[in-house]
Amino acid sequence: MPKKECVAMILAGGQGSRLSVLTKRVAKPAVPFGGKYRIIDFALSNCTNSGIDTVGVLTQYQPLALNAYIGIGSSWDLDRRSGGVSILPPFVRARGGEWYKGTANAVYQNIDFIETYKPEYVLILSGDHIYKMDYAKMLDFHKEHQASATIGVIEVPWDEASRFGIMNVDEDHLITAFEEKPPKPKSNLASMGIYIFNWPLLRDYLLDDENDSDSSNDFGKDVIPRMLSNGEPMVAYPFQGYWKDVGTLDSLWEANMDLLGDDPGLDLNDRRWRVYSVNPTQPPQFLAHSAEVHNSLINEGCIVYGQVERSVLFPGVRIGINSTILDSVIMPNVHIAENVTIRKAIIGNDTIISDGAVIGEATPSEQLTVVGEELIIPAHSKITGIYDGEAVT
Amino acid sequence: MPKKECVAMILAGGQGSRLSVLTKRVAKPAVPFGGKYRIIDFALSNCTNSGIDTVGVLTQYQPLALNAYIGIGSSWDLDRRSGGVSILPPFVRARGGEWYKGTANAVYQNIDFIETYKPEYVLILSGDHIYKMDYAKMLDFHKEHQASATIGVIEVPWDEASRFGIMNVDEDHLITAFEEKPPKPKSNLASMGIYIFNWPLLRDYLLDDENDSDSSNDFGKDVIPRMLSNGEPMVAYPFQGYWKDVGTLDSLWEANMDLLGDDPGLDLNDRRWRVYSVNPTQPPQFLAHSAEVHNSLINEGCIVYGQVERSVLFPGVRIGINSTILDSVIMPNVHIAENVTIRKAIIGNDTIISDGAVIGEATPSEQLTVVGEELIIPAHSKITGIYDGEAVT
Amino acid sequence: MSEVMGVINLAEPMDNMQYLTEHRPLGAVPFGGRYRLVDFTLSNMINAGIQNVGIFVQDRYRALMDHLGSGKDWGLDRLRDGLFILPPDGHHHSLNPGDIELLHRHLDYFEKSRQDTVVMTGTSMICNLDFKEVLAYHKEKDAEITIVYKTGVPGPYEGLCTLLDLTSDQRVTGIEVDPVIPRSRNLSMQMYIMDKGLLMELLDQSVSRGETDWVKDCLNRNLGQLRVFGYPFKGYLGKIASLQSYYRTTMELLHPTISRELFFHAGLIYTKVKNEPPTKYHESANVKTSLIANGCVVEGTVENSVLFRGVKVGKGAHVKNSVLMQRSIIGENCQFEHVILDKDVLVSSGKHLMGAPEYPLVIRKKTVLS
Amino acid sequence: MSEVMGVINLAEPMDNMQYLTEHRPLGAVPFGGRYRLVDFTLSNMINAGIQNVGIFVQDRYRALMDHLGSGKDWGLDRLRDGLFILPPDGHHHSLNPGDIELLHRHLDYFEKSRQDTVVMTGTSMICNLDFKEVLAYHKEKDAEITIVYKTGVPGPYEGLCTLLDLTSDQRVTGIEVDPVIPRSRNLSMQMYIMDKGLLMELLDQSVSRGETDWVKDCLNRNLGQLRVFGYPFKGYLGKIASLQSYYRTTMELLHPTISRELFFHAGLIYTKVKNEPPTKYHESANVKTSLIANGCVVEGTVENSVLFRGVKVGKGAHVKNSVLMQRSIIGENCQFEHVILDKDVLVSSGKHLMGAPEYPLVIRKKTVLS
Repeated sequence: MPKKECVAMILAGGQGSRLSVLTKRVAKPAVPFGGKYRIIDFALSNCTNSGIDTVGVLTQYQPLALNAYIGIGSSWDLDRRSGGVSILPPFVRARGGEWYKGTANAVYQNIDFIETYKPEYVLILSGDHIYKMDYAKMLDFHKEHQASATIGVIEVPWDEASRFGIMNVDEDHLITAFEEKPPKPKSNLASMGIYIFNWPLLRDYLLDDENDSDSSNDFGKDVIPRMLSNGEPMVAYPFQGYWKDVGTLDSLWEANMDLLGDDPGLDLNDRRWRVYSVNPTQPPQFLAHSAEVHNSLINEGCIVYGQVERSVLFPGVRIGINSTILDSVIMPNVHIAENVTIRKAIIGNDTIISDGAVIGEATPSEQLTVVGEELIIPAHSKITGIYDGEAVT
Repeated sequence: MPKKECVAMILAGGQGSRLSVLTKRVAKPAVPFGGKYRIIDFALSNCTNSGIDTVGVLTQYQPLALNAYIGIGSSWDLDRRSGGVSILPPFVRARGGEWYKGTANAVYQNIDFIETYKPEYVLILSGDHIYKMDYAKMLDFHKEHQASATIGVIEVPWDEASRFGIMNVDEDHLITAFEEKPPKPKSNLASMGIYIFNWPLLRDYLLDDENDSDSSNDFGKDVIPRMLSNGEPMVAYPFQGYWKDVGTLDSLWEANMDLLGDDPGLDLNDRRWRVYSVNPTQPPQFLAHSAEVHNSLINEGCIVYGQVERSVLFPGVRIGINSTILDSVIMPNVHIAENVTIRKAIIGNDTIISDGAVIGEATPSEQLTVVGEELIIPAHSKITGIYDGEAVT
Repeated sequence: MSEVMGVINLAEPMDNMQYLTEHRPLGAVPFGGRYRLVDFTLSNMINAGIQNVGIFVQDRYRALMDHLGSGKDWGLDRLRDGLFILPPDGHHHSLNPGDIELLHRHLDYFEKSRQDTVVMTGTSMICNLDFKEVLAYHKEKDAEITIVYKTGVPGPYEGLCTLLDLTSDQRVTGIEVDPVIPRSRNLSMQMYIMDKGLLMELLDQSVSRGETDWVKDCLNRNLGQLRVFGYPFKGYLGKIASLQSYYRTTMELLHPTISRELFFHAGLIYTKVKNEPPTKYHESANVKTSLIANGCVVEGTVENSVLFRGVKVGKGAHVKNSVLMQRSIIGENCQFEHVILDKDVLVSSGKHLMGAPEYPLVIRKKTVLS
Repeated sequence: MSEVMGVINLAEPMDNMQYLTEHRPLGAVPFGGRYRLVDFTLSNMINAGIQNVGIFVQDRYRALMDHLGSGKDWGLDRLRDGLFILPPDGHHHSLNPGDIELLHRHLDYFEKSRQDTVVMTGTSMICNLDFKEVLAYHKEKDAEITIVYKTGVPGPYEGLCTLLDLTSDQRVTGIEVDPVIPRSRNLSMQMYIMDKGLLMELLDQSVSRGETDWVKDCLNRNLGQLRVFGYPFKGYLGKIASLQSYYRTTMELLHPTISRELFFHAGLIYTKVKNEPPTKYHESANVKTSLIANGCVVEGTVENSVLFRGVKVGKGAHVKNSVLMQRSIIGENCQFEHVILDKDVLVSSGKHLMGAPEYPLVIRKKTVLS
């Protein structure tokens, strides 16, 4: 097995219960996003675009679905003979198997995998963030500063800083303190959950951490603080650009809406930094004579007879005549009949919405409506809130 | 996921402890064979040549090594977007993980994987047999006979029949009885451990078998007898040709020797039925002025200054001047210095044999000598029997 | 159908396609918003289970090689079988060989292939056809050669047609190539099923007799001796023989019943994967009765048109009855009607372009109109 | 070196290679038992981390396409970057363009590529060279163009050589192409490193001035203005310029020190993977001082020879000082000396063939001697 300078490990373990009805069948990283993608496409594409060709995806929830989606990695140019992408569910060992207890434990359980490539550095990523970032630049920064660990940070508004893990740094980017959700933050540099470690050092810390029965085996809570208190030189790599954690239904909806508008924060059309994804085999989208589409993202395979405004349509969506879709995210293969109104909603894939249904609050409001997957919504139903198949009025 | 008519499951679980020193680092199916191959290459190549493009490899011992060898399957043309080859170690479930308890349990634990492809048939194979077989013909036979299950059988000498699982069949190939190692066999048709099942039926039997706490969850001991006693129509598919179980050191050595001679049972040079393998990047073999090579198989990357007779040399083997190799199998990257004599032996990969060593019985004998992997044999040592690094005389 | 190999002959007449075939063979002409013509016959082949396809090319085929690559997007990147692009080989060949010579030069490819039966097609016939049915018919008729045809030439008659004379039993008794006055309504779709050995034998016979044309020379001469049958195709057929028929066929895709049949009927149509994002419609967009591929950015009005991947239509622009190929960029307030833009055309603001329905205006690849 | 793209120019002189280049460019000539000439420069490139390689071909390149396929065996089957075979495009081109025109036709390939630096080579120079060192030298010298050269022309001087005049500082002050009387001992290895923009600029200049030859016209004219340096290569170099040098270089591989350097020094040499079994030596085999690839079956005597993959040598045959290419079959009791068999040659029993050391006998591809 040839040596690799840097191996990436994507933490894709979470069931994502806060995404509720959208993660019944798939893990959070496999949730559709942006009319075409799955959330994990962003981390995988970042790896490819940064020249990192060896990626482990740590998952323990529905590994089969993620396996089927990622396949041999060819969609992200990660179908390599040596390296490439590997799905790493927890497996059974001689002394029995166990779930990944925390983010650090997940990497600990895969030390053998990483050792195969004898890397100098390991890049730890989260599978549920939407952003475009050149990890090669971060790695250069890490080497330049001769750090033991480098943490990606982003400036957040001061009034939100107390919701994040906050880094205090000196003028040389050296981290002087790390506070998890500080009530009175001394800085507005939030950790993005992106770490580069010198691998031999991290391995030692992981072994120590595993022996510490008091540890929760988490990078943010245990490993990073321990390294800091041991005086390891750690630096913060400042990232500029769009970055969003899509861990809740509201943030998932917001991140989709962020793609609209004339000059969105995240440019999907940048040819120098493509976001790769599995491309379904679908013909071009068809907008009929009666269609009205404004300020929206629409994918191939859609057929639109109705009105679509400020919305995102995934492949295979059909929208009947006289139906109106406003401020909404319509997942793959949703069929919407005639005279339907949908407002500020996310509709799960393969759901059928029958004639005259009204989804979402009747007037512009703050509340998001979410309809689950593979449902059949009867004609003239009215649905608001989180809906997953109970009786409808 | 597109439907597949037939999915193959290769049972590659065994640690192969009877292969002792050769399976310290790799599972039995990954043991080198025939100067170039690994044992599992034969089952994988049979699948490819039979047009079966969806293969699960069930393994629980050293999955990482097998993973690294099989990779994305491109060497066997199994790097498919849909289907292809998947390594399936036991994984942790909500109620905890468990080892594969028996062959049937291993398939039971992967029902979800098989269901992804909605196959009509499942082909169950063993990963440690050496043979070339067209499974498509066996599948045709299965369909023609409208059987619930078809078992591959081979005629064995009558005096050896009591060592095998023996099928009694009628003139229509219908199996009337199955006896595991019968003292007085009524037939000489031995089970090759190759089964085709109608998948929906097998799934039901696997669920039943799992609920039966008395079962050892094995195809041969539990599932097949139960199907027979339930009166399922089962047929025996008679196979003609070379077939060998290489489960012991002696049979592994014999199977290697079977490749030599003017008209070997197993023809590796048949262009219509290639045996695929991972091809190392090595220059052509070099036979020096002092070389003497007769009745042997030698791979690329070997450099031979000495004498080689009735032997099989894997890639990267070097044989010094005045050394003599007789009736032996020399695994990859073994370096043999000058004035060495090796007779009826298997030498594990990456071992170095220093000047003047004598390996194997001095005179032609029945006893096989086996030297382990990655050892350094001191000059002028004498070794016979199974040797794995203890002090040498 | 793993016993069948596919042969796609790209040496096709393309004199009437204007700039569209200046740098590419007919099979590489973009069509339907995200495809090339060759995708249709190639997808029909793989949907029928054919795993070995040879593509015979004559010249200008770099675009085709770029498009097909290793065949991965059609599942044809195989160690055994797969996709083979067969260029004219050797340096002592006639500059303009007939199709027989082109095929004959690669007899070794036929010989080496494991399959016994050949499906041979061109790329000018756009349809979604099940070759498994044609093969079953071929066997049922015990035919030596089966030719797929369609009764009732679609669209106005354009001269460039191969027509079959058929008995009531579907036996082919005569073939006319490009007659000025058509004497039959049975349009040959130039798709043939036959035994591989027979094809090799016929090619060798023809070459040694100095014949050059597969239909006019070889088939016609052998109609008496061989059992040649016609298979009647009942589905939608688009025939691309000229700029006019290209434009007309494209416009027919705007009927949902036609495009549904063409894109889904017997199997999906595969093409080269491009990682384009979903198409973005701005607030000012106004799009009606149009097929739009991914990666477009629309700020203007688009009506009755087909937009390929990555096209940009500026604010106030009005595009009507037009075909805009990959990555064309249309400036603000442009007005287009009956226009075909080839790939990578850049039109700056305020330009007006207008062709006629029976004579669309073609702008060649990479033109900059500023 | 992901910032560097590779360019391999296959339009090379090959007039002196007899039948070996009848159906293939020089780069596709089999060499060393399992390689083609192009494998060496291509492997040097990928071993240095180059991930984007364009191969410029002129004609007879089907063999090359078969060999390279999608580039998978060199790790070059990529969505981004990878391997590009660039045939002459368009149909209005001169029949025998110079290398400048060939490169200039694909300026768009250079433009589209993300890399800023180009390594450009031919395929006639066989060596195992570390391009990373050449690039470091190029930067250290602040050169605009760096040319790799070797001092002391290997083997007898053969006329077909490009020679460099160098200052003590390694600056190139003159270049002579194929002089009858050599005035320098510095053989250009025809490997160039330069800025991509500079190359594109030079190509465009030259084409617009009607120049055709990269070295004679373009480089020579610009030697005064540009900082052109020579990088002295110290390792083993085999130069294939004629049948004689091909044969001599092949025989040099039988020295273990030379073959060890060539196959292992800075990285491994990759080639197309074939699933050949190990070579089988029968009881009657007698093989000395020979390089043998996989898949051979040897029953006779082989001395001082190179056998490619899948060669069969019958009982009693005696092969000496010869090169037998892929799948040649030698009948019983044949006697060969100084013979080069091209691929797929079949020689029936008892034939005697003998060339001379300075004039080996070449048997063309697929010949049957019965």
